[in-house]
Amino acid sequence: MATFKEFRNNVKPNWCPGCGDFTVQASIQRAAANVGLEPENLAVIAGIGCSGRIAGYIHSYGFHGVHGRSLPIAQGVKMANRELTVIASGGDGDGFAIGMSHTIHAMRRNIDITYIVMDNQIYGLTKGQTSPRSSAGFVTKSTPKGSIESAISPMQLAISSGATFVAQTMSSDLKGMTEIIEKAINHKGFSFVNVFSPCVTFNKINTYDWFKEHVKSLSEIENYDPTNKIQAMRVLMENEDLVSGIIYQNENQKAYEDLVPGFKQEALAKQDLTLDPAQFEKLCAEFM
Amino acid sequence: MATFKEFRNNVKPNWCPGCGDFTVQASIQRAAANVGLEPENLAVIAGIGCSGRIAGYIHSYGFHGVHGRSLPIAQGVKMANRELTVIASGGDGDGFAIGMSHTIHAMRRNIDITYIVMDNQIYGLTKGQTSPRSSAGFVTKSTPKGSIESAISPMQLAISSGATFVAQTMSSDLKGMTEIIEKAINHKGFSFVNVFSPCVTFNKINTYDWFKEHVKSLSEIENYDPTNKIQAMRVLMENEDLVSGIIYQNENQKAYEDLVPGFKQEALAKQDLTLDPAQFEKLCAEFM
Amino acid sequence: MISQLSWKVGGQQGEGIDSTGEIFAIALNRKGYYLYGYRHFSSRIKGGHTNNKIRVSTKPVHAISDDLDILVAFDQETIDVNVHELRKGGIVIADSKFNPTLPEGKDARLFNVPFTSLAEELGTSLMKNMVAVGASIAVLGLPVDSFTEVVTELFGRKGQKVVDKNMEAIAKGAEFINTEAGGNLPEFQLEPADGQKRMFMIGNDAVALGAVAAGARFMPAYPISPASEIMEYLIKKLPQVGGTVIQTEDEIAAITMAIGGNFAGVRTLTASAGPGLALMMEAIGLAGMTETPVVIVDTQRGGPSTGLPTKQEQSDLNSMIYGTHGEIPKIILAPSTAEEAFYDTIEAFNLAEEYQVPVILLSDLQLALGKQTVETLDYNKIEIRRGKLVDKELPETESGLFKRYELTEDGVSPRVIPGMKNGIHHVTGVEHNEVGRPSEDSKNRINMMDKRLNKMNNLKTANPVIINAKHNTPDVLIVGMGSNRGTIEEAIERLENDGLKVNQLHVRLLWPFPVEEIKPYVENAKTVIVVENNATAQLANQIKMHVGMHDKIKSVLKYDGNPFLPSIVYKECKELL
Amino acid sequence: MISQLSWKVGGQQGEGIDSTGEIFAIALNRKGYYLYGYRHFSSRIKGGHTNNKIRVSTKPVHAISDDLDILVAFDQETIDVNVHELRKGGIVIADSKFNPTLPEGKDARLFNVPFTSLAEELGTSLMKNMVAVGASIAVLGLPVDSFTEVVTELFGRKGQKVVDKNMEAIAKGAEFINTEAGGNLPEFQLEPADGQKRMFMIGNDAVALGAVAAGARFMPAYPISPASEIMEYLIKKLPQVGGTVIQTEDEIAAITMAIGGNFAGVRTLTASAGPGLALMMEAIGLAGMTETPVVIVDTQRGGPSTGLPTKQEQSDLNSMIYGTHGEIPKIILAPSTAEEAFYDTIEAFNLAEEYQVPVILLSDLQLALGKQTVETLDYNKIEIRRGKLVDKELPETESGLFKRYELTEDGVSPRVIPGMKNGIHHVTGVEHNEVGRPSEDSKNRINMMDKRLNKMNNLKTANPVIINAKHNTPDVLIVGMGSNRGTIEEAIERLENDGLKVNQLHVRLLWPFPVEEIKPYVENAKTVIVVENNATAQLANQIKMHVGMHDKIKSVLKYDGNPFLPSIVYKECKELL
Ligand SMILES: Cc1ncc(C[n+]2csc(CCOP(=O)(O)OP(=O)(O)O)c2C)c(N)n1
Ligand SMILES: Cc1ncc(C[n+]2csc(CCOP(=O)(O)OP(=O)(O)O)c2C)c(N)n1
Ligand code: SF4
Ligand code: SF4
Ligand SMILES: [Mg+2]
Ligand SMILES: [Mg+2]
Repeated sequence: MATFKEFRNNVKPNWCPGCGDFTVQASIQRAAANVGLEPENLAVIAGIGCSGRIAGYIHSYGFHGVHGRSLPIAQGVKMANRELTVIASGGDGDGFAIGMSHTIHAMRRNIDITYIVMDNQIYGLTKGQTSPRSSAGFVTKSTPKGSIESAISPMQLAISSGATFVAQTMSSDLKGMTEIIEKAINHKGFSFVNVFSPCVTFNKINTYDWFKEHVKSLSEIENYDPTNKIQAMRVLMENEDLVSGIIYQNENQKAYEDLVPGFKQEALAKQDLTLDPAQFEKLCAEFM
Repeated sequence: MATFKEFRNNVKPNWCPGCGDFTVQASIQRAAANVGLEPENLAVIAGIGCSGRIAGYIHSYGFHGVHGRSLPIAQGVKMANRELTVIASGGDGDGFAIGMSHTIHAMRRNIDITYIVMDNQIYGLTKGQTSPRSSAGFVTKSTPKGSIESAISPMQLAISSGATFVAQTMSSDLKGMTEIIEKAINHKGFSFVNVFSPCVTFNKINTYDWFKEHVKSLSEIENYDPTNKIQAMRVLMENEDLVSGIIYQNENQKAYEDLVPGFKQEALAKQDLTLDPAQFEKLCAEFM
Repeated sequence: MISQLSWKVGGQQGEGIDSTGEIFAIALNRKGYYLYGYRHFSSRIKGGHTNNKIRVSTKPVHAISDDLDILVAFDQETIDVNVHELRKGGIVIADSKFNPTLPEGKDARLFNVPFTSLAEELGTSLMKNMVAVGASIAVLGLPVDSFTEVVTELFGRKGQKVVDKNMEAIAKGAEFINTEAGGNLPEFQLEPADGQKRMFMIGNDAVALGAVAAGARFMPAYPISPASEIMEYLIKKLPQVGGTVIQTEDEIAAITMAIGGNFAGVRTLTASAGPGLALMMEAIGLAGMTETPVVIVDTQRGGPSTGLPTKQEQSDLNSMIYGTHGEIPKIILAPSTAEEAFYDTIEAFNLAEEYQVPVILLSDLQLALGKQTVETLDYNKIEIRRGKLVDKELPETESGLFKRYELTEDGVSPRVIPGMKNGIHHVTGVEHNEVGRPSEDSKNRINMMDKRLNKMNNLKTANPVIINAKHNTPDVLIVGMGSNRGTIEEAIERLENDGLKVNQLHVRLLWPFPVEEIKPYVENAKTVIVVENNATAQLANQIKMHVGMHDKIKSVLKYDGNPFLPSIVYKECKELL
Repeated sequence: MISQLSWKVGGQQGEGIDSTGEIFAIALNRKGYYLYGYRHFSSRIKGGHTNNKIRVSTKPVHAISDDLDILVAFDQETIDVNVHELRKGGIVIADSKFNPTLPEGKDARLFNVPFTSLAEELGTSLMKNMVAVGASIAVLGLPVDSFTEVVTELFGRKGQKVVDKNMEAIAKGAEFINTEAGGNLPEFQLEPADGQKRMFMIGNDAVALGAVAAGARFMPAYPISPASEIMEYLIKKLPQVGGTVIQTEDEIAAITMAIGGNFAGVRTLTASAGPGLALMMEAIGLAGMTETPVVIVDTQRGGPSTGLPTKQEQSDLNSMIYGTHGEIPKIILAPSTAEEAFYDTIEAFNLAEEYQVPVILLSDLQLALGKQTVETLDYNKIEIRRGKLVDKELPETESGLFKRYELTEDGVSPRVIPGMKNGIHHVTGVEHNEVGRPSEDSKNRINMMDKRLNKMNNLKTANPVIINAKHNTPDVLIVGMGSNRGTIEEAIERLENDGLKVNQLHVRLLWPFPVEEIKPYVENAKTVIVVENNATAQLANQIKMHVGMHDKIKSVLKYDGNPFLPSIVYKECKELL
């Protein structure tokens, strides 16, 4: 069984020193090892952004696609080879601005992949514009007088979209984050993990300290029941989404692949391409 | 003041006899008259689909755009001329599949337009494929063994997206629908009205009768308070979204236009294009 | 006795016009006639004139006929709109219910058949289509029981009684004509066909069947006219071979999911039309840059924008060649018949994997939806070539990294599918080095650009152009693409009858543009006429760009939404000569 | 005394390299020198080598120089990577902290300046950039107080103390060099400049300022390199003129919102680069079909896909001409300098409204981000032409409908803005008739296609090509586009010095392709060389397609991510001649 070191490659990330994304990477590597994966059975599909570079920093199959499309690519990979563990990952702009529709639809489709967003409330790679996660009033390069739109709530949107695993964590909490990512990987169906991963260069508001101060762990809420959707919504609304932990999980919903009529357990990619001659004849005969 | 007849033109809709969209059209015409509009001050921006044809059936300025993009076009129109009343409209595929991201972002942006979806739980114009609103198990041309994805909830998504006016109604209820559309038009900020508008040709499940049987009016719920977000969510979840009425409204949030620094009440389109020479010189001097 | 004729049925959309044509055609197909169909319809669900024109012949046909022998009309509009096509002495069979009239002076015979009332007598007016079919077949002098098989297949599951009723309706229609005509109509008697079983299908079916035969097992797609049938066929058939279709949220999801599927080793396609293809441009660039095979079908329709979604056009050529920003290798194949569409789809998957590039299968509405006879497809001609796909175990490397973008002589690098030990690699749409890491190094950049673009220099595919060059020094070379081949062929026959020496060249491989294959034919022709369904002479301009000889290149263009007819091509060529 | 020199500063990204160059350049700009800058940087935020090369001259310059006179290095990598550019006898000014060394045998003078420690002595190592500036200026023999103004502007709001400290740092750097050099360095003494005030700006600034001057008041856009500065400038300035910017959820929202804004009568633009433009293709088709004016800026960068986002390329030409499915009228303008970019942006808005079409302003990374001197912009040259926009009250019509798509001789129809009484109309991306109702009628279709496409036949804009044709029968015509103009000019000077007769033609209007303007120059040249930053000779192919004469058309291509230098153009042209 592979150790987390085997998920490392020799590439030095080009993230700024102190960037929150470093621990997200470490956490994925640890979780992958902890759940017993081999590097060749993991595929990491990333978006474009500082965060999107993560696919190149993990020793696994990697696909660094186009901006906002990590989820459809990842779903395609999983459908083609359900024996792989597929992790999609990217920034908050990638997933909640240009990729928002895919995010909602991946959630409702419920293919068994894990989606990890490095949510820094800003556009890092393009040098500090507002993101859909920037709070109202937030001053960025593109909102010099403060943002006049309110931040979206990935957690509430996920639950409203029918997601079956919805969690939030902080990149400063390597241990907690790793545990959540492990559970996300093990969840059968689409799992969504939003990570507060500070951009130390462009976001001087939502810093490590800010999150430590503002984010409440669900473990602090007595009898919190992650299978209770209404409660989950209420807690999110009451806490302005600033909670960490597994917010909602539905283990009763089958993954998409398990609902596809006639879809085999064996990877589609491994199945024979050639069509049986008798079957071909039958298909042709239907047009005669 | 214009009567609703003045919002009629001489174009015969090419909808199938009995299509739910007829009354939506009538309702918009009535609401427009009731709130005191003149035809030239209304712009109807529609998507592509059977529903999308509505822009051509109302005597007002109309824009029949491309599939899924009625909302950004409508927002552009409103920003350019805030003196116009702008209604965006289209199908459930248009707004919740290809246009989903725009829908979410228009809601959070909160520009003062009204968005009316003709939700028939199917793709009409392309002849009967599944839509994001089709229920699990629903048999369509593209899901001959029944859909294996669950329907999205426009209402829950809207509330989660920060929408400030969220309502649902049925095309069979001309009066109720008209009242809601009037309120939607009068709401300052983005207003969203989802109309159950049966496709009599391709959807043999979600018929007029089906909706009459399944949809509960919020007026039946005692003390329902549309300003209570958590309650709204709960009611939606408990009723699997099958409710009608104004589900949520927040009148305290200013519309986007009112938050833009220095944005005048006068339509941008009416303002002078020429730049003051002194101002030009000042702008140039900044580069010297 | 005649060897071919043309029949058309028309009425209001949603009234079963299509199925009337369908039943009529299938019965004739079963008898061994060759058929070629054309549907005129609108972008709405119910209402509006629609018609279905079917050419029937004892020999292969691949063109809509200029004129019409028999017109079946369910309303007066059908007569008004279509009667001009009716040849002298042609027949109109119309429902007596609407008191049909022919325009004054029209040399045609009108049969007033009580479609509706005969059907109602049998229980339901729905069967009026069957009455019309019966009337038609009586004109041709074919026996009513030609339909027993088709009708049984169609209505069998509703019980024998329904079958019988429908057969009765056909018989009533036939009987009515026989009585009315008082004996058979010699000019309409079709020579017997060869009785051979042949397929009868639309181009979209052929593409979809080709995909199944090619080993495609996954299709993410978004509905759009006139591509949806490909998806709808595969929705039914892929599960039978272990695969599946996902109806995605939009075309961007469709193409990127398809890229994911191919990256992970499954032959995955998507299909759409102009607006969808326009949305896919960024992702097609990603496929080109990451060297991920992917097959994309573009069923062209009237553009620009939403344009004329139910009309014929070939105006996406430019955007398919050039639509992606930056420069990628890419292959575009345009079949001209349903039969070619089947084989070309298979070839598209092979080329995609051999060259590791996106392949666009460029269809057009007439090919996509026009139903035509296809000679039996040959199982033995189905070949699967996966190129440099590594299927053996790989040795361990020191770096642990697989050179997915190894610089090789032909530019194609070995390709490994995720899941394989020692094959681990990273692909990215950012410029990258041999192991797939982002690189801004200028030498590497040049190497990688050259590698990718040069792959196309070695492209090998059978018949990049289809040539019929009888003459060494022809008066004219007529060039075309897509579904226009058969129409051009018939026009050429007429031109040759006028004493002109005409060569034909049909471009099947549209990109990389087969300059060397085209050049000699352009050179030896006095005039070159390029026939295409668009307004800006896109194909002609490719020849100008790549081959030159501008002065002799002329264009016959059609962009009114209708397909070419042989007579139009003939006439416009004549005018240019 | 010299009349021009080239200076470069390099170090790690995020270390203030840019601002070092900035301060140095602004001070020289204020003295009246002409400047032309080039930034080398990577697609990452911190780390990685970056440099900023600035050419300083007493005369206008529009090209990066081949070599380098002075290199300022903050790390050894800067020396290693750039020293090859340094001319014989050039100077390296390096931070002594990293023990800089020159490659053996390099004929250059190294000044080891304690940037960091001198700065630290003053309180913070952050000021090492100022020390470097001071050292640089001492080499040039310019007084330290040239910087007082700039430094005051930059740091004034932090208090006089900070200003003083920074000035002190500059003085220390200068002093160090003066001592070290022991007297001035004659070869580096710049002739005095004319002291004229001129603008110093990047192309993106010029476009943005042009938009404000053109009356654009709304911009929906999505960030992307190298376009973001346009949006960022307008975010600051549009509110001052009543307008605003919306950062949209993606580029599709940006372009469709821009279409909405223009439909409603506000001059609205959006800006992006390759990937964003690819996503806009469907909507650009909508603008073409609905005849809605819209201005779209494409700041080209290295493609395909994400490609080389911080590198120079001109590879979007094809996709800008042809990227949309179907066929629309469209205009593409490519300015070559920041000054042209300003005026061309205004012209873009005028043409968009006059012809009611999408206009693409095609920029490229070097123009977009390279900072250059611009002669004072002329307010009186700002002209606003809105074409057939109806601004008077309209009469009531019987139908109540306004003929938005009235068939007119020039194809352009009167246009009304929503809100106007009696102007009510419907626009649609579906084919439509004169009042904007969907129509499938084939005659109407042809009329409408012809109307739209023919609008471009009458296009009038000043200087579709920029010509410098000294010779009647030149040995060679060099053709280029975009930011390469100045570089080609310098190469031509050298070719002429070699005795060759060289004409220059720079294509400013790239679409509709100005065939008639180009043809005579191609005809009278023995050889035509097309210089462009891409791999597939896109501009050359346009000439081949439209003008012909393939045999004499040759290409000089560069697609390694770096801009051309005069020496490269010179050398490669020589090789082809
Ligand atoms: C289609 C497209 N549009 C825009 C861009 C430019 N771009 C690159 S990354 C990015 C957003 C970065 O923000 P986020 O997704 O939050 O990632 P982060 O850098 O913050 O990790 C943008 C707009 C692009 N590459 N492609
Ligand atoms: C980019 C693009 N993709 C696909 C289509 C084809 N198309 C037209 S309408 C439609 C969906 C119709 O469904 P809906 O939006 O629910 O409208 P309805 O017809 O049901 O009113 C589709 C897929 C298109 N016109 N453009
Ligand atoms: S800019 Fe921000 S998000 Fe990007 S690498 Fe630096 S710290 Fe991380
Ligand atoms: S197909 Fe359905 S949605 Fe479309 S017009 Fe007919 S009934 Fe209405
Ligand atoms: Mg971010
Ligand atoms: Mg619908």
